[in-house]
Amino acid sequence: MIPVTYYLVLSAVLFLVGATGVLIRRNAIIVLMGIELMLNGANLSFVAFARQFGMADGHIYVFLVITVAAAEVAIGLALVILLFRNRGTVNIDEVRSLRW
Amino acid sequence: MTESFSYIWLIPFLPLLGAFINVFFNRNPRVSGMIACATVALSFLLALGVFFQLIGLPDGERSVDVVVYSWITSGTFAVDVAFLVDPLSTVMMLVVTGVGLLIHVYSIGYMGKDACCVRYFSYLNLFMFAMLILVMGNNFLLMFVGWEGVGLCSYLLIGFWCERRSAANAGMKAFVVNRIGDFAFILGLLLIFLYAGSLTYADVFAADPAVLAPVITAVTLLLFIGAMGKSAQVPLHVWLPDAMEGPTPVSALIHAATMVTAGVYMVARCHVLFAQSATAMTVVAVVGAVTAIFAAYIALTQYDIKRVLAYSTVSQLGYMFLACGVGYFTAGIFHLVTHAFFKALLFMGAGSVIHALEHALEKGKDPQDLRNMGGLRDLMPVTYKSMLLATLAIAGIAPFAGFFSKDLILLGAFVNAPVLWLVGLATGAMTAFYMFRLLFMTFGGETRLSRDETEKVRESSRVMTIPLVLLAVLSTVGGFIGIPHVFASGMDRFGGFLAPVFSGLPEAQVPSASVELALMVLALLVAAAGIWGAYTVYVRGNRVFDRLVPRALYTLSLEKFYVDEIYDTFIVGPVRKIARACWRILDAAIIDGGLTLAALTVRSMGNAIRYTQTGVVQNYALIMVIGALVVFAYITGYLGP
Amino acid sequence: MTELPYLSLIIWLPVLGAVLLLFVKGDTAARWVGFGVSALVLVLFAVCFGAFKAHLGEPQFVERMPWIESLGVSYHIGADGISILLAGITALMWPLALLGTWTIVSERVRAYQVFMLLMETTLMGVFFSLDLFLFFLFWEGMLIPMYFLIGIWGYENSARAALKFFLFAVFGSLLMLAAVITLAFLHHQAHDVLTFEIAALYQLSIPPEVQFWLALAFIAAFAVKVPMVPFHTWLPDAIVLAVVLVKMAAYGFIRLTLPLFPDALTELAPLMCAVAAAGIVYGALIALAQSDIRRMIAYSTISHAGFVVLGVFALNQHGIQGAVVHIVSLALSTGGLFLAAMMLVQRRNTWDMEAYGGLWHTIPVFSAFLLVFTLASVGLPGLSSFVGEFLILVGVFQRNILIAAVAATGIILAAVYMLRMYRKVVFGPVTKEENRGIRDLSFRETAVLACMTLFIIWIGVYPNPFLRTMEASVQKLLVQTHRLAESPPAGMTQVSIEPMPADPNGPGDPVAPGDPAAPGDPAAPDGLTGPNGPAGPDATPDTSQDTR
Amino acid sequence: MNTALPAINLYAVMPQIVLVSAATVVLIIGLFERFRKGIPYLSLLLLAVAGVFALNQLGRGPIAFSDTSPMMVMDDFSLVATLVFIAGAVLTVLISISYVEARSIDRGEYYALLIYAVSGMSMMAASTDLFTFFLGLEVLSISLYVLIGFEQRDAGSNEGALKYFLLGAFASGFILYGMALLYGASGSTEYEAIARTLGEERSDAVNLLLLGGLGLLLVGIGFKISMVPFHAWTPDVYQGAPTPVAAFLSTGSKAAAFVVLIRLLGSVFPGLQMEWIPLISVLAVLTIGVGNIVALVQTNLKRLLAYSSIAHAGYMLLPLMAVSPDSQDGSASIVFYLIVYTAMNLGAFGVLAVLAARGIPCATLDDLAGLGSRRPLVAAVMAVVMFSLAGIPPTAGFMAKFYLFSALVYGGYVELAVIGLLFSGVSLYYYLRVVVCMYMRPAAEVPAEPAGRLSYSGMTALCLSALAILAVGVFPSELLQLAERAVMTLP
Repeated sequence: MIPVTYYLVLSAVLFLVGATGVLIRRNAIIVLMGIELMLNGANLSFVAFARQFGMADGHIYVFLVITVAAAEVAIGLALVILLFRNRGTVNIDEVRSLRW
Repeated sequence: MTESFSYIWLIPFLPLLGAFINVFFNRNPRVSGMIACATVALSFLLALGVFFQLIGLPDGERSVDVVVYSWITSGTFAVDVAFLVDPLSTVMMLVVTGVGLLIHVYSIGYMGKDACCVRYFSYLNLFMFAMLILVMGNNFLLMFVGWEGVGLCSYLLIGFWCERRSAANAGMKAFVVNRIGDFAFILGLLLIFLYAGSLTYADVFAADPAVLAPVITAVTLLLFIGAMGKSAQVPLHVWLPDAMEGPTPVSALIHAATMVTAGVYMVARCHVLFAQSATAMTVVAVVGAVTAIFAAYIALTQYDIKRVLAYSTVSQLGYMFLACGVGYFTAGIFHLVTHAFFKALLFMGAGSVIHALEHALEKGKDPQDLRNMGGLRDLMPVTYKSMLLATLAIAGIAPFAGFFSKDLILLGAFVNAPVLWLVGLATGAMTAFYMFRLLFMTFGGETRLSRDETEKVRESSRVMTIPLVLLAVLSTVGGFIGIPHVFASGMDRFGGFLAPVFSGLPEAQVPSASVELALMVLALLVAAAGIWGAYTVYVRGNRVFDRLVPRALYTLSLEKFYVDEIYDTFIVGPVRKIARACWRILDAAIIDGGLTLAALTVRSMGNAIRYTQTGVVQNYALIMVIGALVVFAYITGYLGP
Repeated sequence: MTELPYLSLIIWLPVLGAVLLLFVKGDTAARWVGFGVSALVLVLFAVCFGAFKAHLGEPQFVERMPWIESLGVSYHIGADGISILLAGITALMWPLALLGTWTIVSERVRAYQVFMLLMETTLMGVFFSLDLFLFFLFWEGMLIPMYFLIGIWGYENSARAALKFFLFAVFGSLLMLAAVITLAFLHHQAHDVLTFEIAALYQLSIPPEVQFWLALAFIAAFAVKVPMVPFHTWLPDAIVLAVVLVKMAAYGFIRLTLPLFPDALTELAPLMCAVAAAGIVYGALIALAQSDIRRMIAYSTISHAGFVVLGVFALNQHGIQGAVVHIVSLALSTGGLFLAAMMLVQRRNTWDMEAYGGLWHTIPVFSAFLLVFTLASVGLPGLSSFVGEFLILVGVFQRNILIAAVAATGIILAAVYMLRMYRKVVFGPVTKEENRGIRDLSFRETAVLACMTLFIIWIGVYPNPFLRTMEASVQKLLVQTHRLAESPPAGMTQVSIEPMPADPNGPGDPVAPGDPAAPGDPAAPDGLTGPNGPAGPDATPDTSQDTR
Repeated sequence: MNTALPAINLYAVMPQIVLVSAATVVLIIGLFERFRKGIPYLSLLLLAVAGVFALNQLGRGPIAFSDTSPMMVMDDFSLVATLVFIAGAVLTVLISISYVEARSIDRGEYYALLIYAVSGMSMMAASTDLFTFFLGLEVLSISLYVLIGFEQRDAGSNEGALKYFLLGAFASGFILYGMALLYGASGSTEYEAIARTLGEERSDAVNLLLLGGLGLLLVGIGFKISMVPFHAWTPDVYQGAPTPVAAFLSTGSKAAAFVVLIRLLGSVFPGLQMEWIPLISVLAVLTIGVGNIVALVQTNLKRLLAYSSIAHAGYMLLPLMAVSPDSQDGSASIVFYLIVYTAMNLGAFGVLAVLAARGIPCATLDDLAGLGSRRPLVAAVMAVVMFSLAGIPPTAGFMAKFYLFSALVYGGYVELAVIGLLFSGVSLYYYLRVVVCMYMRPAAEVPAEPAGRLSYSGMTALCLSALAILAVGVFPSELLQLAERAVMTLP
């Protein structure tokens, strides 16, 4: 059996990869994906722990999180579409009229 | 006891009332003079009443405190508004109200036509009030009230013609120089209070000498500095000559007869204290002698008639301090009285001349310049004669008033400090010289006026000449109140009257009668020499001194030893510079600038942080991640709590 | 108390007036309302003053209500001899000031009246508060009306000046706030009661080093507003109501700093005296260099404020009584001077001394009043300032002769700068044509200035009623101030010459300045120190040291 | 298998249920064009109903949602918080009415989302389980994403929404990950369970998980309350968002996060005080410093208020340190501060919203020049609010600051109190600058502005908040007691 640590490391890697994606990608949609990755990293931890404790609630949480993430993505995509309508771009580093 | 003098508060109060009425209720210039004179006359009468009541008392009881009300009470500090009636204050009251009355009357003639004469008489009355408070108060603080009050009136009256810049400046100079003296005076008072626990004369003077012993020299010297300011002693004399910017009766009243003698009065009043400090006595005597000769020397060459008299006043005040310094307080006060007579007269005579010439001289010619006068003897006979008497008196010619008082002073100096006696003697010669120079240049010789001008010169009106005559009489016979023992034993009524006041002093040494007589003769000879010198130069026109005296000495006298210039360079200028530096450098640049700098620093920090706010969302995320890493690292122990 | 709540009325009436003003239309009506309300306050105050029992020395007309119980704050007001005098001068000055600025303030009149009235409320509140929190509330609340008054009706650069003032003041009072909170906390620690009662806080025994910091915090607040050098640079720009601040801040010193931190004073009092004396000379010197009347008055205020602080920190009866009298007199003399100057500037629209000259003949009445105020500022005996200044010097002299001497030089300098101003403005020939046609004072203006003059002379000639009013209170305060001090403030006696021990009347005994332990005293002061007063075992004032 | 259904008490979540239903009703009715004008008033009514519900429940003792797994609890703390949120929402609705009309975005969803957000906040306040907290947070956040971007055609609004969304979701990631770690450490997401784990002996690994979880939670919550260094979004988003939304954002969402923070740090993590107290104190001082100092140099009003709100978050963080089992003064002072802060900030943004609704320029400080004479009443409200934010008596802001710093001093943190007080002195500069502009600068340079009355509803809200500020400033007792009672039931 694979020890829980492995899952945890994987989840941490997923989280960091997601965060890095958020930091370095210019395209808003890919940034969104990075965020999804981060959430899924956390989900993986939940599942791993739930499995370790032999309890169901971790799994349930993951379902809830997935729902929440879906809602977020829906909003996010809508905002990106509006962004494209308003500015004709989805590059988030060009969105910098509000500053200083 | 107190009840019998309970009316005494009226003496100072009446002139105040006069001032009050004139300020608030009177718009009529003619009436203003009358009100002023009437109130002063009443005061004078009351003072006479006090005098007679006082001689009615036995010697030992001739010192009465009259409390009017409690003025300032704060814990242990308690000062009353209370008056002291004793021979000394009575003499001063009489001089102040008496001479004051004459000058008030004279002023009606002199100032009656001035547009602001209501104001003038209010000031004059106010001055009388302050001066009377000064001499009548029974404690140091009340004296100080009068002290400052006369200073104020002097300021206002010097600056009476304030539209003249010089008058305004002179007034301010007088006040400020006086303030320097007052500063010391206040410190003296504080020191007295700190050690004696009271400011009332009775308490302080009756206190155990040991109480004040540690600070007695400091106290007396501080008080004396105050006196130097008020009585224009070197080096604080500079304000008095400038004070001649005021109307001439003011010069007569304030800057000759009364206010400037306040210092002498104060020293005499505090003789108990001064007598305890040999150092202070020496200082008083030396300053007095130096001032006497110094001012006399300057007076030799001045051309402004009032300035000559002003320096003469300074010099005579020096005499008085000399007397006090050698322990002859009675002599000092005696000279104060006689000086009040003849110096007031001299000023009023000069005023009479100026008044006449003002109307006569062409525009642009200075009516006070001796070089514009001459030969007025016949044109203004009354003025001339009375001034002649006064000049004789001041020169110390027997039997005029000045002779007796000055003689007593010189006697005291001879006994206690022969060097100072020599100085006094020399001063006597100079006094005779410059006074007769003044007389000759004004009245003697040929007139330097044009024909037109001569025709316009008139003798002054009665209201002005009568006071002159009265004072001339006093200058002539005033000395007889204090005839020395040498001539007639027991005839020194003045000394006898004041004796209870100065009874505490050690018996003065008296030289033998022959020595005393020799001294008198010597003094007379010296005075005569001075008169002869003046006669030679100014009547005979012999330019003998031009050859004898080096030019530099003459210039030094003419330029008044450059004292004003020295003060300007070394005191006034630097203070002004320091003030500006304080403002511009310390205040504006360093303190305020420092604050501005601090504010700027904060602002620039703000701007620095502000511009990290780039607007790029990924930068924000980066900041968050860095923050999160730091937080994570810290809290999990990698940054070590 | 079955009587009217006088003090509350005095405090809150102006607020009512301010509310009333919101419904008033028209400038003249607004002026009348403002004046009327402040006059009413004056009348109320007069009634109150008439019923005041000076010999008691404890707060009277006390009102006490719970207010914020969870914080231990109560609405507790009362007046003792010191506060009633300062409140009195405020009550007097307000109608006069409103009357004096009747036409000078010609824009936004209604708002001006509102803020003036609010200001009066806060001032009265400061003087009457017996609860530290309440005190602080009024103290800080004062900033708002003050800020607007300086900012809107000030002179050039006024907005900046107002901001500067506000920041200065707030930094000071925030430090004080921290100290106030700490004090309450300490009380809570010691007695398990959360309270801000000033009387209760007096009884705290605080470790000296803590006292030191707390005292510094309080001093910071007061020093800024007095103002003491070097915290004074806001003043020249925001002079408008400077006199008011002197009053408040000095009151703060007297009421709070002295009795709360007796131990800290051994170190701080000499320092404060030295700074104050330096400030006197410094302010005077700079005043000497000014050609702008307003700035000159400002710096002269700094100099005079130095005297006040000096008197307070002499820590004896003479000094404190002198300081209070001086505050009162400052309100009249400097206030009068400034009011007169404003009247002049209203006519000619410039503060520059050089622009005037020769006014003596064109506007004699004005010149006469200006003279009175000038002389009062100079400290002429017979006018009010002299009494205060002299008593202060008497007090300080017992502490440190050198400092007193330095301070006394301020008297010379005051004469120089004041008379210099007077000479330039009033004396001399008329050099500017504009000055010829200038109007003299109107009846209203004359009345205002005359009223102030009257008080200036009264205090100068017969100050005893004022001194007597506060005597008992000051003595009580001093008992409090010297309660824990085991030895006389050490630094103070260094320079002074040892007075004669032989002299029983000597006021110079530095241990018993102003003899707080006057006969019969020890019993008197305790019973009245408020609810928690006599409770504390260590609360009994240790007066035995005075008889050493 | 004995699977008894857990006994649940629906009553415990009644306010949330009312709020969610209210939002749904508004959403549905908002679909009908003819009711459009009435929607805001309907929202007000329904909010009031929820409020009455909460009020009614106050002081009746805590009611848990379920005995075995509480998830949510209705205690005084959550009720008071809910009331504050509702009050904030009411004021927001009032200032929104004219604003959204003027911007032609007056659609039913706007109000519905607002109420959804409130329900989310209320859920956060009542949560006793990390998961309910997370759900509440997401309900709140998702509503806010939409609300911020509600002006679809406005680039600023869109940009703000995007930034908030990206960073918010990013922060959610942190929170979720932190929750996972805590779950791993204690085997549960319940507060009580976590607290229990903290009370026991624990292995290093568990300890690491706990600490890491706490750290990540702090990051996520720090984002919501704009704690430095997670504050960067604040000015941009406030500037871009529709002004009433910015008002709501700066008060409600921040307050909700604070409420959670109080519960977490005060009741769950006191066992880790040694670790988080230094951290929070440093971050709090940084937050106060950065907020105040940068606000000094701002000229855009909304940005200025944003930095000011950052600074205020810093003040509110301070007393968290003073929270200890035997003294709830710290928590009470935060609650009191939150209430006052809500009134103040809604007032400040409300002024801008009301002015903007009338087309009066009010973007920068210069735009306010002469407002004192142009619009005296609004200017007066603004002045009161500014003095209150600055903490000058007799405003509520002073009382709040006083109480807050008192709690800090009583907790033994005098130095922090002095630092905080000094920075609040700095803050005066920019608050007063607003007042200077309104009253002491002539209006001459301002171009002719649209005439006409300001909206009644908006003015009502403004006057209400100004009066509340003054009233609380003078008579704070009741509110103080409320705040104290609210924290009394906290464990």
